[in-house]
Amino acid sequence: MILGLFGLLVGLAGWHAGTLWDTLAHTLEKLFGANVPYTLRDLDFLVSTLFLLGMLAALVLYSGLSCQRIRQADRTAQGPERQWSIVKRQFLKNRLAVAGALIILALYLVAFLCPFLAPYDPVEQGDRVQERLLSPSAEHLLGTDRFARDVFSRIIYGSRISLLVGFLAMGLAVTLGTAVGAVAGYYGGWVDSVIMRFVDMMLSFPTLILIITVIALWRNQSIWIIITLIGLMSWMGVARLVRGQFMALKEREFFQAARALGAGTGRLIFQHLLPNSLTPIIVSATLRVGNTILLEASLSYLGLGVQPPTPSWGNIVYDTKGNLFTEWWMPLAAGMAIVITVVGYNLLGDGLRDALDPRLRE
Amino acid sequence: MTDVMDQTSPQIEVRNLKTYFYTEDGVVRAVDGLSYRLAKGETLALVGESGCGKSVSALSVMRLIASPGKIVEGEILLDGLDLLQCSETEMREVRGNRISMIFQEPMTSLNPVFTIGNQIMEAIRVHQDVSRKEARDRTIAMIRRVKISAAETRVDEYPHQMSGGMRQRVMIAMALACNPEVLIADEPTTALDVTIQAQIMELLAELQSEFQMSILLITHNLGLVAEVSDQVAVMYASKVVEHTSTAELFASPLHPYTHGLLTSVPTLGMPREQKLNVIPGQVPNPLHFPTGCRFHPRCPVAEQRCKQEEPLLREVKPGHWAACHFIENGKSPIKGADR
Amino acid sequence: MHTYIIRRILISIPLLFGLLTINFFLIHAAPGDPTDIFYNPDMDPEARENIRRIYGLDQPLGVQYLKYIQGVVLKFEFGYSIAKKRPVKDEILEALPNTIQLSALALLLELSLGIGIGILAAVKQQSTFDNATRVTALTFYSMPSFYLGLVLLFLFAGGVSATHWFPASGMVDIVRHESMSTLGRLGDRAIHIFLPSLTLGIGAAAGISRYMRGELLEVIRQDYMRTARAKGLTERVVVFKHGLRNALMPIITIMGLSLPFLFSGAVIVEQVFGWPGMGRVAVDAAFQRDYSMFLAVNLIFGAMVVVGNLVADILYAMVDPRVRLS
Amino acid sequence: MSTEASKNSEVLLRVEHLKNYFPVRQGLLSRVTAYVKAVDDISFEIGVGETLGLVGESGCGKTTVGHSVLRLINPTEGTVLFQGKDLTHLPAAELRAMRQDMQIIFQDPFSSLNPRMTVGAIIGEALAIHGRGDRKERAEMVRDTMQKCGLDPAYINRFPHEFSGGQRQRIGIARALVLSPKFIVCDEPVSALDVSIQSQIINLLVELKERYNLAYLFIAHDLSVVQYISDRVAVMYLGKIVELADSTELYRNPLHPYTQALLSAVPVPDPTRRKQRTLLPGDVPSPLNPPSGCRFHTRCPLAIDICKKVEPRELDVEGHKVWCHVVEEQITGSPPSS
Repeated sequence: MILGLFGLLVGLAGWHAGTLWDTLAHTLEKLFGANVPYTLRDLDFLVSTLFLLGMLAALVLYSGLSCQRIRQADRTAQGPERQWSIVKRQFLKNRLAVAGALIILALYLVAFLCPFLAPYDPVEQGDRVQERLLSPSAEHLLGTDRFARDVFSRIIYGSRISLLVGFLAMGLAVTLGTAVGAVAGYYGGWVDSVIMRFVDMMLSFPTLILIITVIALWRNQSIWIIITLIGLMSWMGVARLVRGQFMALKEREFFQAARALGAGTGRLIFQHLLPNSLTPIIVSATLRVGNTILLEASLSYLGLGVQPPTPSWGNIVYDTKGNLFTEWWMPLAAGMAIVITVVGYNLLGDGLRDALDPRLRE
Repeated sequence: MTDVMDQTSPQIEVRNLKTYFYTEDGVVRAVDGLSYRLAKGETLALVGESGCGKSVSALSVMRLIASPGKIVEGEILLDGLDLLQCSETEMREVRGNRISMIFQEPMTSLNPVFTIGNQIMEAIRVHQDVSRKEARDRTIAMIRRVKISAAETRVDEYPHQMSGGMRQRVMIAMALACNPEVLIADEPTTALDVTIQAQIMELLAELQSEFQMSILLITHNLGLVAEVSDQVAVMYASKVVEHTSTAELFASPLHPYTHGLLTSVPTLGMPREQKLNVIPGQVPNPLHFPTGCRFHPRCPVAEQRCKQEEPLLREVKPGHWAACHFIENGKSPIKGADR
Repeated sequence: MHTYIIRRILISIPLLFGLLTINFFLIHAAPGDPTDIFYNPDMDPEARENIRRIYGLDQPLGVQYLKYIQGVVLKFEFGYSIAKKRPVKDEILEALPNTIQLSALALLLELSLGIGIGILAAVKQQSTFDNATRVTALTFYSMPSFYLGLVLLFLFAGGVSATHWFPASGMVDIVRHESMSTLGRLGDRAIHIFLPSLTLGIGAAAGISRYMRGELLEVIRQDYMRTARAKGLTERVVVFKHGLRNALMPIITIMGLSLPFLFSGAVIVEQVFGWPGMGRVAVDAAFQRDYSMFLAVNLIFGAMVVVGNLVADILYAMVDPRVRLS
Repeated sequence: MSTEASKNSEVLLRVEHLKNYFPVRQGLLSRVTAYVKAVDDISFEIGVGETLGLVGESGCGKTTVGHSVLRLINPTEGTVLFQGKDLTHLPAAELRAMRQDMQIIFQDPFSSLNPRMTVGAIIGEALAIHGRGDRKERAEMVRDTMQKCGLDPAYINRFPHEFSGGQRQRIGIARALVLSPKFIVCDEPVSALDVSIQSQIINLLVELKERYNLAYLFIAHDLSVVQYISDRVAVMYLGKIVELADSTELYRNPLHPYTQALLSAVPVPDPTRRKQRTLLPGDVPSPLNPPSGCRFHTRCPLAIDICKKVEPRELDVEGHKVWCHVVEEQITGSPPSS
């Protein structure tokens, strides 16, 4: 069954690839060229890549779990369960967490399958006046906006921005935070003091306003700048977490034992400290995705985020908030999409924490 | 020698107590058919290794078992009153008033944000109708009684300002504030240094004769048992396997587990050539107790019968109760066990 | 404890200077120039130089920096807003009280609602109430503040005519406010601030209630709670006297740390409800590329966060005897 | 001075004037205002194949000694000569090489094993670090060591959480043993274990010692265990050794009042032998501000005037060393002087 699913995905990817190869060249040109706004086609390519990577990771993880199960079969009934299977069982028992995971999965699917799901082109403007600001109907599920674009299609395409921002900005924040926190926690002393004061200072900036400042002054609202800025402003929590984790692990006897064996810095960090910090990092990363998505949406709502005509949920709300008292379904539906997505990530994060954190499990 | 199980008017009698924890992994039978008697003014030691259910049994007596734990069966008679039949309100009247408890970790058992005086006073005021002033005076007297110097100033200090030994004294003062009939001491000195342990045990003995209370001492330290208790109940895997007077137990341990326990700890002055006895294997997991006699996988004299048939706690000798199939005529199945 | 407090204050000072410095150089590193706003291709370069001289932009960056610090520290001056054509200080002094009003009310709401619900949920763990509030809190926590604001606007300020109870924007009724009685003015202000502060407060309360529940559940497991029960105290006294005090202490710190989010939220909420506060100033500055305004807004928000954290730390030290007496 | 260490064997480890001070920072500028004198000028020797017991109450500095000897923490002062080499100033690379000969076993069987590594990886880590053998040879060595420590080699791919406390402690011992060291610091190796498991581990340690001629520095607070397993015992109080003697001699003839009190405080599992005990008053003072003179004088039942002012010096009675003014007076007959 898994193979069948995988085959289907590869097929879909192949189909995408047909339209994708020419966009690759286009994308590269955009990436390294001037700050021309990116197009939907770039996103098409990126989202597909991300989706495939995610699926691949899920498959590897899943087969890993199956192996664990096989290994477990040959063990005595009395022995304790494998860590992984306990985690899995705990997670699956938490219905809300499973719901969260399904929401995220659905989001990924939607983002990947946009061209099939969206009934209309999200960008192309209709030229006939009577097609503007239509009420919901069978033809246009959520009506049309003032440029006669199908709102439902725009919301579907908007998922790509949220997915991209959530994934990349979080990735940047977690990488940066882990690196900084690891250095502070491992070396301690004055290195730690200096780094942590800097972290305190970064934490004092109201994130949104600082990002607004940079975007406004640099006159660049490319999605890359936004993702980078959100990432650069969100790593401090992870850094504190990793530092605390390292400090605590350094007190543990197994760390002392490794030192006594003559282990060097690299081995101490990558074999002993980091693997044991991974659980809280994963949990906090998942919970952080929601925040980054919210931040992007807020920027777009202020008109300072992703620029139209590219649809993002935030800028759909920005675009249509003037119609709140008349065509209320437009802003409210786009906003609802944000809420559902962020709820999904937070449910998933909460579920992971409950399943992975033995302190809460007892 | 006293006849433990037949004594008149026990202060506390526990009959066939069962406390189970209904966890996701299954039912943990933490206490599984426990019976013992504690006479007035005496000390009963409940001995066993970690996870044998001794602490849970103490909390069961106080009815402080929290979910997912539940007392499923048994009787706990305090001077004839069955605590398991009491309402929660009646039970609160018992706690801290007729039965008090001190715990293993004096570091974490005191609330860090209240002064010790406040915490002791609270115990007095909840059970007795006295003014603040009087409660405070009695608190200071109590602090003095547990031999903390400068009681008048110490009363307003916080737990973190005191050493471990001091905190355990505070716990004792709090427990004895209402002059209880029974004191349950759950590993009261395990977290303390040996010289401090001696101080605390000395203090407890002194207060016991002064207050005329019964003490249920829960411990894994056999030395402590020998020094302070009158009676001993040895627990293994949630049940009592042997119950008799202290002198008798150390002179002639009848159950193979008790024997193994006594011979596996090094004692001061023990010649180094003498090898320590070893009880092979591990303490069983309360989720999966062995069938029959729970000690059989580790027992040197176990036979087929032990795997199937569970031995009952029976009087194998006047005043000496044990749960083993092979104790006959008051003789241990292990050769040379009688010292 | 005094050493602790003085030390905390001393640490805050370099923090503020750091904020100022980073901001200053960040903004001056931006491409372009504050005078771009006057720029048109026909402009005489000399005239342009003239303008730069007037605003002190011709001087070396270091000199500008020192002058700026001097102005901020000694006179609370933040320079001149070219876009608004008035001193930044005036603009700020006008907007800041409005934002503080809004944030303070939201904070009050956040605390009372968040702590209350958190406690109830923890006490009735696994009950219907607990499950319901957990899902609700998570939903509000996951909701962008502008969305909540728009929903409230739609429901109570015009979208649904049956429940059109509140005005859609502003701080007061511009037309009739002046002619109202004192009580009437107060009421007018109240109905104007109600929705914005609710929007800002609910989101934050959702976060706090999650923490509060977690903290209290953690505390309930502690050994001293068992000691309190063993004394014969009622469950209510055990939870509310012994538990609550311990569980509330970390909330103080969390509250301090949540300030940046509160202020970020204020920026959005002000935009939704047309509230003339710092958020509006910031967004205006963004569209007008108003350099000096940016600098001031960032600095003031940063300073409020630093001071808020300082207050939280001091409060914590006063509540926790382990810090107070060390 | 070093007459007794090893009557019939060569010296393996010699610790001289070891000091470990930890700075205490206070005040606005976090200036160092004082030092916690965790270990304050102690010296001892351990011979090849010998076990030295180090006993004392919590906070007396015994664990710090154990860690300093292996240079897991850098001593403030003093020298640690292992096989004649001074460890305290050894460059990192050389120190790492030396670690093959000296190892440590920890107290807590739960925190001492990395939960993310398999038993094989934990035990084999030392081999990997020091580049012993190839992958296959290493696995063989690990299996071999597991067998020696009473672990079933079939469990090589399991994770620590699948084992009980006693078995975990065996894993910890196997990890220390796999490089065939000459010297092992045993830092409270049995105090976290159940009574019935303790004897298994003690017997294993004794057996391994005899089989491989290991030397142990056996640190514990349980006097009965230390006395049983050690050739010689050093008693520590507040960062100092107060008495050091042959293990049976120390038990039969304790000279220092602290040792006497400690021995009398240990409860004996024999109700017929309820003994007279010397109760020490008060708590152990803080090592941050240790009492002047003899550090024990605040709790000592025999303390005389000089104890408050002058630190007692070493008195060596045929290898039985003691640091006490009163004992010195009793034995030498002359009043103690500075």
